[in-house]
Amino acid sequence: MSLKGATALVRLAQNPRCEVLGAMVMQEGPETRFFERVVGTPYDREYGERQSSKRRGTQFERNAYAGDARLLREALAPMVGLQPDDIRVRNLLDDYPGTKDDARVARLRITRRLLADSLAGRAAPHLIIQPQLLVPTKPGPRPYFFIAPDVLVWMQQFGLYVPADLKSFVVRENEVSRADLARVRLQLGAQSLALMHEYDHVSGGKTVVPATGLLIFSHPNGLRPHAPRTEDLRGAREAVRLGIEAFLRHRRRIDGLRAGAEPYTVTTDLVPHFEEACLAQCVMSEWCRSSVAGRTRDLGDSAGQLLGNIELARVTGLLLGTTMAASDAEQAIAAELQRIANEYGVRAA
Amino acid sequence: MMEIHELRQEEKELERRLAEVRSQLSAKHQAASGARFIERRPLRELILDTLGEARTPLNSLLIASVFKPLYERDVPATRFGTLSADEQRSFDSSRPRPVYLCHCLTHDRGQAMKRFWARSDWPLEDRIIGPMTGRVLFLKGAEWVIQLASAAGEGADADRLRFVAADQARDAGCQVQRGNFPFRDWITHIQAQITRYSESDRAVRVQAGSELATRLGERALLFGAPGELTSIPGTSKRWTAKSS
Amino acid sequence: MNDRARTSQDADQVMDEAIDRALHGDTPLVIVNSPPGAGKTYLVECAAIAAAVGAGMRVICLTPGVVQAYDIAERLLAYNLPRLELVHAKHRETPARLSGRLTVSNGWGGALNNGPGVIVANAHVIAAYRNQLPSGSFDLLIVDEAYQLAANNFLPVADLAPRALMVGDPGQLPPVTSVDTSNFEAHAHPVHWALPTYLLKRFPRTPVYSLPSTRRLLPDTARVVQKAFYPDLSFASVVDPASRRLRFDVSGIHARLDPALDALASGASIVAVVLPGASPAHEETDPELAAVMAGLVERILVRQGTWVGTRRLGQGDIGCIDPNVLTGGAVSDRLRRAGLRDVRVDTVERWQGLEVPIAIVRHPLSRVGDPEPFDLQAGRWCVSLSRHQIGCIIVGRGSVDDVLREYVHPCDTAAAGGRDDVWSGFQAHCSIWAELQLRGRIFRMGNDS
Amino acid sequence: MSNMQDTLTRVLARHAGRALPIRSTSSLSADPSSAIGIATIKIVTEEQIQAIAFGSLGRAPNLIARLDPIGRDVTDLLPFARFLIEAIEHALEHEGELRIWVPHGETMAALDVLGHRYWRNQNASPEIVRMGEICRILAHEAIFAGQQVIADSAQLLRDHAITGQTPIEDGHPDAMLAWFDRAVTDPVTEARQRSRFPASGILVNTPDRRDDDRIEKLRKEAKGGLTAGRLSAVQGEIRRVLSAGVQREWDLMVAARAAFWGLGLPTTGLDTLIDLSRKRLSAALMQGHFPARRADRVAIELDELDSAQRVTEQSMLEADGAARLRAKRAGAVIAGHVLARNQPKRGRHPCSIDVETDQTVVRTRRDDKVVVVGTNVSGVVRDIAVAPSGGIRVRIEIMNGVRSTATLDAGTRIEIMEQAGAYVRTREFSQAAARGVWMFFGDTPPALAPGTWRRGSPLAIARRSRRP
Repeated sequence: MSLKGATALVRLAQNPRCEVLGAMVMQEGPETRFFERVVGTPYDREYGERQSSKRRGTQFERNAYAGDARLLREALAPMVGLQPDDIRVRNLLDDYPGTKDDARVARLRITRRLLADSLAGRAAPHLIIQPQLLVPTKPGPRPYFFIAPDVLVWMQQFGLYVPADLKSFVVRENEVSRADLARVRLQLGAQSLALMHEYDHVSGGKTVVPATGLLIFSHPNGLRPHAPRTEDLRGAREAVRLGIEAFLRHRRRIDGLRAGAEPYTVTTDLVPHFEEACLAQCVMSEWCRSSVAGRTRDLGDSAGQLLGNIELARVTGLLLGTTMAASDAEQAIAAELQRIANEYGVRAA
Repeated sequence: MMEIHELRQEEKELERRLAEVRSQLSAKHQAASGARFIERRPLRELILDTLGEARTPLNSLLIASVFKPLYERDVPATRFGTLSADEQRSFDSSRPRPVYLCHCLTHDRGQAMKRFWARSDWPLEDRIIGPMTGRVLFLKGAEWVIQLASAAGEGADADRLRFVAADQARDAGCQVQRGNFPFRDWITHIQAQITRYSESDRAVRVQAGSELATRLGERALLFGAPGELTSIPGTSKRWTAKSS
Repeated sequence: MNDRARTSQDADQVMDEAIDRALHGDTPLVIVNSPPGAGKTYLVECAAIAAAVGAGMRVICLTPGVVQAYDIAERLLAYNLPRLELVHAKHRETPARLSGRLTVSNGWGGALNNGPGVIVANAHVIAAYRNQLPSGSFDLLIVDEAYQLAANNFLPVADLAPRALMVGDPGQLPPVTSVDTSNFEAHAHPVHWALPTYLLKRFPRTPVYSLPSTRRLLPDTARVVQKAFYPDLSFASVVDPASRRLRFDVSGIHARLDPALDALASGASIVAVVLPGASPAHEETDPELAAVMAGLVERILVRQGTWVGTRRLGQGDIGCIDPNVLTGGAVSDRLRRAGLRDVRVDTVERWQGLEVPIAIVRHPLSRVGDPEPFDLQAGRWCVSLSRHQIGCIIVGRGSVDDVLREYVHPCDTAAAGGRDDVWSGFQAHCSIWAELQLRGRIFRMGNDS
Repeated sequence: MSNMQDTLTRVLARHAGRALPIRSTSSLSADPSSAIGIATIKIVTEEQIQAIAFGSLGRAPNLIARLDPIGRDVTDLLPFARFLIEAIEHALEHEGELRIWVPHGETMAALDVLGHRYWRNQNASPEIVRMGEICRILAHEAIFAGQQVIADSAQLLRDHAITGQTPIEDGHPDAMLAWFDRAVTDPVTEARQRSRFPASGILVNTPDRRDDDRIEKLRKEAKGGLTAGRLSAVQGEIRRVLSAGVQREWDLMVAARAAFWGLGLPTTGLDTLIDLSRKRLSAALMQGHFPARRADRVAIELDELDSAQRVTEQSMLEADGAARLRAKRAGAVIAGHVLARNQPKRGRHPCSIDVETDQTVVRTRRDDKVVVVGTNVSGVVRDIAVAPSGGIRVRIEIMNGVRSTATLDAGTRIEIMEQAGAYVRTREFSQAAARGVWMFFGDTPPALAPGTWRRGSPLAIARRSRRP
């Protein structure tokens, strides 16, 4: 799985300060390939989507889109403000199937036309399935990101389309893991940003796209859509925007360093920004972690912030009394460490 | 008005009977000559025949799902792409064919809906997709598959066909219980839905048909009007993610 | 008539209409949204009096907490009422300010609510005696500070009267809950929500009135607060700045603290004093910051700060607002050691609903590490910045600039389908800080502290 | 625990090369003899359980490997259903005594989804339906603070100990266990190595061990027409991989449980929580599971969750000195000495005590109900004032325990904390529902007959009524 489209923007939004991530986004091909070329050994951890979840995702979409998207029409009727039978649907994969760029461009053309039709008051579909959008980052390599929401839903409340994403993971009441929520909101944020761009394209900047998106999870019983969740995307959209700005900065620096070579070749000259969260989502995390090895940040973000990413040896020196405290802060830390050591029966020396 | 209504009912009944007869024929045909004979027939011919039997444009996904039980043939999605290209090449060649496999066209711009297949010898308005035609075509396709399944005999292929029909019925919102195939109920349910849309949908298609016929050439009327250029990345210079 | 007078007249008109509709209209529920210091309690008083005296109604005024009930009861003592009764829990003692001045009942008593008049109580205590109170025991139910009352706490008492008037400030802290409510966020009945918010979700056509003016905040503060916290509730100040002037009889000599105070005296009603660097990570409090907060209190008193035309400011006229109990404790400690024991230092939750001439507020982002949702919550910051009648001094660390610049929104701060209040809070923080910077209201202290 | 304390304890744990306990008592009561364990393997995102290990602890578990977990046939789940029903019947006979160990929270989530699928399934057998309902009841019980039924071994370790790695790495139970294993000399490296394989109720799917993808492929193959021989070989392989996967989860749970009890934390002071948990469970098992849908049900559930939270906090503070120390710093606990006892008749009401503390931060306010830690003495705060010493003096009117002279005598050192109000307003909310209060149960507001419209300005009426 390579870092493309919304996935790339989500990752950039989550860690905008990481230049290594910037290089991974610039580099074509899968992340593991990037890892292998930089580190020189095969990536030995789990990576990418499992067959089982791919199958489920595909089946969920199939169920949702079948019968002219009957289940989706039923789930989204309250947002559209019409009876399910009166909702118009257009599945752009019927117009132009395929995942190659020519198909994407064709779907982008149709999407733009439908947005224009809707703004002009012409009969446009209420649900556009598999639309195509993009976010430009031109000029430069990777001049744009293709962004493809699952659905664009015309919401009566705004008189405009908003992006909706189908997520096949089961939601019982409303429990979605925080990590999943952050990721899917950022995906919607990227889609909303791309929709802003496309509306801007067809209406000359006159349309204000609401920072709203819809999440459609799966019901525990069978692969049926749950009641859609209306998501507040103000924060996510801004986070993605900052991620794009960061990418442009990284790209400039990487281009300056690589002199035409492939981005991975300059990785060692880049500044990684290792965070705890990287361990759960980035193939390069262990490699980047070496930049904080033996330092307090290796114990987590909080440790790095509170102790100022000093060497762990120094902190334990304070505990053992082998290091002289250089400040009131260090003195207090030494005292507290010794107190805790006594409390837990850890021999200081 | 009553008279028209009765005639429509009669027409529907005759169509149902015709579909039954055709499917029995094709079943017998297979039994007699074996699947190998069908295997030898080119895909385009099989699709043309299938469309002829269905008498309605069909979505390539549906065609693929019925070809397995009908002709023991797997049709990969990509095959439809090459089929379209072949058909256009043959149209451009010097040897015209009596009938072409072609695409349905969007009602407003006459562009191809590549997944919806039709026959060139059908009236133009039957090949046009209006705002609600997608639903009508799905329902008609589902009705056709259920008719086929109801007329099919026994055996693995017939079972497979019944399952495809059950999927279609479920997608159309019919009650589907495992191992239960109330074909008539399903068809009644689906026909009621078709009736809900058919008149207004037909009006849009007839209107669009007469307009497109004057705007598009013969080739475009079969394979769709060419799409205009799309600017990539397509942003105006002033656009920044901050705007709007 | 100038704008102020006109806005003030508009406010009276809105109050009249809202009360009239609640008392005599054909809808059983009326909601009044009010910005800080817009005269919520005055509206509640007037509604209660108009109902009991003007319409001979049996009225019950419910509040989220008992202290708010005491305050309303005290305000109502200023009127001639056929009957005024206070109900509070069995274990409570009547505050001295009310003792002997009205009928007080510990728990519900049979002799109460006899004929036209007003009963004041907190929602919980009435709910506990609900079995003794049939539906329709009252003619009008008024809820004060309705946005601080969770809908579930109102459920048992919702049908005590056929008519309800709910008054509250939508920009302040939502009701506190100790449990994880994310599973109920997308529920058809999110009864953990603030009462009016829940009811407006269920009945969006409920008549809602908005008070257009604040009588507490000066125009200078009102503009900043309205823009940052009340995008959907437009209001203006009706305060005449001439009536809220601060004067220091002793001129400033303290180079680090006095310039901010002088700015207050010159009419800037909201300023910030910023210490360099970040709070010390190794301590649970920030002694330097506490010293500055206490120091500001001292300087106001030493320089004989005077509310021109009203009084010389005393300890009771200055309040310290600290979002955190521990850091607030450090400020109290400093003040105690300076012999200033009557200066109130409290958390934001406890300052809610109160006002004070001068507020000294600790900036919640003066912390080490990434801000927590608690630090960014819009309601908390809004309450902090809307308690003062004359001036507000925000005391913070230089690290606030970095926190606002470096913040990466985690996007996981709201439950699925919920509104992202943390993001709203971050935006409000940015807006306030940018405004203060723009107006040159941030006084940065040197490193010589 | 403050971030700084957490951080420094991590530094210390890294230095010591082992996990350090952060509580002085256990939040979980001792295991009853009937304690059982359940571990599951689900299909990723599908949440469908494809393998279960269950049984009594200390014995080899029973394993179920499901050949077609997505299929409608659930007879393969019957042994688990019967086991669960038996365990529940035992619990009901013993006043709700039940302890189920699971490796981590994901197991409960998987069981809850299993519950959702079958508790109202009319096509399933009564045993499977009952199993579904029990799963939902257990999952619901697991959300209550301080509950004593479900022992989530990974969570228990996180709640009671800190390791020398990042908090996010503590999320991996196997990695965390490396810090408890005395045989591990380099827990940092060992934990990172262990974290290669998931420990969250799913199959391994690393480049060198693609169990999950393999199972997916084998199931596909089994669906196609295979010879009987090949089919049984394929099914055997599916069973082998799934059994190994779920056994690994079971072993993880057993190891985590051993590590937890290995901390040797006392299990005293949990009687109230045990009692609450048993009552909740017994009631649910007898009355059935009813998810909160109506406003009154949601309100009751919120009250139940809230009271569980309060009682748990109080029990933890009462039992755990380390936790009390932290609470004292935040002013939630007042530690001081009795300055004076005001009690005209010894051992009788009225009685009040003055307590002085050197703390500068106290959270309690006038009229708050408080208890004296470790005694039956409770009272109400009547006054809070600054003591001449610079500390704080609190006057407490004693409501219960006026005879406890040993506690109330001047000079006694005591600790005071807020009394947990744990009342659930079931009656109030249910009665409101019965009355059908329109604001919460109606679809539209009732229309009222308008009164006399604008009978004069209400503000003017109020002004006229003002006392001179």
